[in-house]
Amino acid sequence: MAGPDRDRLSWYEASARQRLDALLDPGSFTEALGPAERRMSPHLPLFDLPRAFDDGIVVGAGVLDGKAVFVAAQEGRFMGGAFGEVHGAKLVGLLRAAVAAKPAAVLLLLDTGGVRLQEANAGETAIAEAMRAIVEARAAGVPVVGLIGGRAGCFGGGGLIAGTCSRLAVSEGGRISVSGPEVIETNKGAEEFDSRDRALVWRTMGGKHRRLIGGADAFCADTVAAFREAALRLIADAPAFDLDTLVAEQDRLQARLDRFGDCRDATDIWARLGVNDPDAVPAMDTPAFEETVAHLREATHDAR
Amino acid sequence: MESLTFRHTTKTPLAGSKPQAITGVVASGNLEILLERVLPPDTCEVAIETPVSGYGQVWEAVVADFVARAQPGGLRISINDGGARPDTVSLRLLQGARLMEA
Amino acid sequence: MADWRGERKARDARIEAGRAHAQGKVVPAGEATALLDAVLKPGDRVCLEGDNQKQADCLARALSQCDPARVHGLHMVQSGIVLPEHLDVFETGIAERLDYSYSGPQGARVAKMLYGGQIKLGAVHTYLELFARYFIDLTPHVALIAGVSADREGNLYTGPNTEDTPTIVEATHFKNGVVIAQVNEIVDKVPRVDIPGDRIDFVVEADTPFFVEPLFTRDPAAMTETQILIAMMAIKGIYAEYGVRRLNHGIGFGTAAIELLLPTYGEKLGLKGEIATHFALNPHPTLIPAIESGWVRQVHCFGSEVGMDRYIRERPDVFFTGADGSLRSNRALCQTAGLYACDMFIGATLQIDLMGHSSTVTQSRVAGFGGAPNMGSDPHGRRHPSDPWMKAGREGQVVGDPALMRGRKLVVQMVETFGEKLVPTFVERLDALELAKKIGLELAPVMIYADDVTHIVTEEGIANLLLCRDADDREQAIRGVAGYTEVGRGRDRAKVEELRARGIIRRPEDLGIEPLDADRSLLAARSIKDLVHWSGGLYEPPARFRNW
Amino acid sequence: MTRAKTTLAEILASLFPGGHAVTVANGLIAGDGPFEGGRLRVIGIDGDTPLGIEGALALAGHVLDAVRSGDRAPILVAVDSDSQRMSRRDELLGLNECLAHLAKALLLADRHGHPTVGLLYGHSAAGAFIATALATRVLAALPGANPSVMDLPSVARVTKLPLDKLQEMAKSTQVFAPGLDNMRAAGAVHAVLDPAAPLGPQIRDLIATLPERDGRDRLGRERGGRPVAEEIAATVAGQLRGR
Repeated sequence: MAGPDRDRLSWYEASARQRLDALLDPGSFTEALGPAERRMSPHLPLFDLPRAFDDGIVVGAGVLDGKAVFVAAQEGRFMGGAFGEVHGAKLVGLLRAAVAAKPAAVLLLLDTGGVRLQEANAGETAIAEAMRAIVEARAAGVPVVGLIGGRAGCFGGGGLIAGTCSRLAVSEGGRISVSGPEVIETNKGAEEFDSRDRALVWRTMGGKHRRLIGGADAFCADTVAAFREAALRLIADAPAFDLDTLVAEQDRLQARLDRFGDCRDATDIWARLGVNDPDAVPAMDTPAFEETVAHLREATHDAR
Repeated sequence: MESLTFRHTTKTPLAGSKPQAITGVVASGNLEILLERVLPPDTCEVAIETPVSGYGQVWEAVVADFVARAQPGGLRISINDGGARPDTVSLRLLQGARLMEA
Repeated sequence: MADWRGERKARDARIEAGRAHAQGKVVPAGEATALLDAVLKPGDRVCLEGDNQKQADCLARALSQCDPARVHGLHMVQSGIVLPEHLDVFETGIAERLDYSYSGPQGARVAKMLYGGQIKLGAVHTYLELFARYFIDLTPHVALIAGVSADREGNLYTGPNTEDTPTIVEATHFKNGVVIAQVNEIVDKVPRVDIPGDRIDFVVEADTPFFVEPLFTRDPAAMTETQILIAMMAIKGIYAEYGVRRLNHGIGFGTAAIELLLPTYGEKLGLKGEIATHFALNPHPTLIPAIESGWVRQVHCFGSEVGMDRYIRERPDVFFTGADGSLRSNRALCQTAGLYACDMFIGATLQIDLMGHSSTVTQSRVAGFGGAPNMGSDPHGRRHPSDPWMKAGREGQVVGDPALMRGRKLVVQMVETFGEKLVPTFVERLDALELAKKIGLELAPVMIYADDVTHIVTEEGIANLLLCRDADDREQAIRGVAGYTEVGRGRDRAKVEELRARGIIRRPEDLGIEPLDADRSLLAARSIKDLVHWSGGLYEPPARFRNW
Repeated sequence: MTRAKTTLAEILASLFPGGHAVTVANGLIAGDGPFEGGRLRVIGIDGDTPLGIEGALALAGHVLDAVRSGDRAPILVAVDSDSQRMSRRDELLGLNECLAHLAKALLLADRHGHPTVGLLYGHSAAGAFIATALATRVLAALPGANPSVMDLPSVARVTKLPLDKLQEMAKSTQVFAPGLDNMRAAGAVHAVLDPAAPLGPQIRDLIATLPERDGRDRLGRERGGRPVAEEIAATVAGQLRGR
């Protein structure tokens, strides 16, 4: 394959390593605890499951348009990008290093189904550690920007990590939620959530919906170039982590609840937001969608 | 999990000087391959971890064909397999060798 | 004195009995079972419409609820065993004998019930073969069909999924049978008349629109590098080699990959207009980029495909459409077109043996054939020449007067050497033979017989069976492309190299193809969404194929 | 193994022998009581209640009120919850943002000088656990508490492993098995309190010895429930700092 062509490379299709290669300035990435160190999961063999040399996450330092950044990229195809012990600890180590090293930003290329059940307690705790470390990095003035557009989406504790970031960029294919559609269907039945109705899934938790309601700050076409451009914009415009920000977020989320709490479907919300033709939203291309977003007050804010 | 190791002597070392490369992803029907230039130039070793047991002969044949074709002298090749089909394994091995030659 | 009108009288009596449940011809859905109880007689031959696409599902449900004391011992003559109800009727005794063609999702249950003796099987047919028998010895007494809408006179609009309906009605109505149609709605005027009202005896207004399976939608996102490599080899080593313009594709990912490579890889090879211009094919969504970039001139369809209707409506130069603008499909005619007017069939299978026989039957599933054997066979009735047909004929002809040589249909099996879960595609002996023995079939369910197959394409190479001159050539040609399967590893390496020298086996490098170039970036569309973009928003994929 | 869990009423009575103003409404706990010469604020979830968007915002609101007051009073997060509420509506309206917001509020309070102490006295799971108890500086539990990420039957369904095999594995493999002992071994739960002794002094002691930094991975190594996390995180951080 030819070298990384970030204009053509699909974020959704690319592996974690391909995303990083194309996202960062060429040749700038240095990996921490790379695959040759073979720090693999000590637990998966008990379940007769194959391991990955990097335990499904690539962490390290690189340069983004001349700025030093720390990056972590989850591989959504290995164990659904889920947090195991090593996987989670690599992210935590990166974030803690950021507090001291103060790079221009930390970029989290999230692509995860949540906690890896075979290592559930370790994964769950690591997510809590990561959230604490994100807050510490943000408080130290390091923007933490989440980039979401992989096939595993961003579920479970990954959704909470996303909600802890300074800024989020999402593409149409990206999904952000806590419980996944299958989990809800299994627990509450297909009447509550028909997980096979993929249009419904994406209306409920997909990138466009998250962007429209202000759950994400940038909407990207599905190319690495678009995510790079969004990341640069978002780094330059990250909200502080302080009381004012969280009070504003409280007000923002409460207002959302008051205004849309009785809506049954995303299209009801979009209509109330002032989108002219809500049913047309899923089919919109990126420019048309950006145009729609530009008219909505709720989508753009510093309350995160 | 089954572990397999194959050691081959090659006629030539693999071209290029890249010390290390990784390709592929451990996923159902897929695999990752880590290549490291750490062995004597006429030696190649391929170590495989696979969750699918009983395919030793197939692996042996795939690896032998790859070695004959690519002459990957000097490489230690480590494979984490996710149940990939032999053709996928061949393809990834060739991809890996090409990365090392770059 | 002979009564030459006995059947006619019996038909009139059935219709009379049914009238009690109808207003004119119209029957409410809730009365459908009562209607069938009144019209059907024990032992009737019944055609319940349904194939690999649309289903007369409302009538299937109604039939399954009939009173087995009144309606029993039916002989079902139908294209598809697809819905659970299609088999339920055999469990309750409503039906007893079966002649059919295709059973995708119900394949395992069919096998079990054949084995258990609940079904008395006539034969597993190909579509054309079964249709043909409707006019000879399997003429239905009652046909239960599906359409989109009807007026009160019974004029029927089948919509884009016309499929088997005209054939079934032709055979039933004109030979003293009763035709009952389920429709999604009764209208004052149908958009176009696909079946004239005088051929329809009853119209049941269904409670839900009839089901259509989106069987021909392949998500480009799931296409693998191996499938792309095989597709590249097929394009360069077969399409270009023979100049194949008129053809039929199977429904697998391999042929879908070919469709998506035409505007990219095919363009690079300069093949536009030279290959793949005329199809007997359903409106595959993956064909959209090739249509939009001017590769495909004409497509005739067996049926439609879910979500493609608006697109087809806007491309009448390519598709067959009616005065109302919507697609007119016809399974029997398209199968005939595939058999006689196409120079090539290319499709996949689950198993190939050492001679090249292939089957989609496994030890526990009777999948049926559908139309593949019609398209995938050499029509001995063909009398018009074409370059690909003549070239294949020359390659295959060993002895005899060249002046009496005739052409050959190209029948290409395109497979990966291993299938799902590392199951080998190449086997010493087809599972179909085991199954036939187990359930007592006189004829083993072979999909395409070896003597019809001209080429096998795998990721390892192309085997040209036309050029094989004896059984050993043939076996080693097949082993030589069978990869790392046991069959492949059992090859005679020297013989395989000889076959390669003779051009019988061609590797990617022999075709000038670098396997590492087989990359997803070659696909004209890499997702369903890309297909929507190619279509200018006209393609409306079903929800389960969306990720937006 | 299954000990009777301590009830919220018992906890409050033990903490505040002189009475308190802590109430429970719709499963949400809020209020305060006199503590060590000042006040102890209490928020939390009672009665195995799932945590949805309304609950998360209500609790976060109390925490932010506390920060705004500037009193630096300790905040006790008492938890007997279900997992996050599983519904289409919650996800539609951004449950991930609401749960993260609650966790951020607790982490902010900590940074503003409010000692945050979790007290797990019943169940908790998944996202609800992360947003509440796991977002405190120190997490204590009472015997009988039953935290989990997912129950074993659900794990069996997802991993496609037989339940009895999982139950067998759970005995020797702490990293995936539900329950207080395993969560303690992972380092998520710092200490298990003595329900027989007054809780006030025990909480006071926890506050007096709050860990300076997040040491849960160290505990995980020491207790064997997370053998490698600490070293992995330290190695990554070391390699990055060394640049």
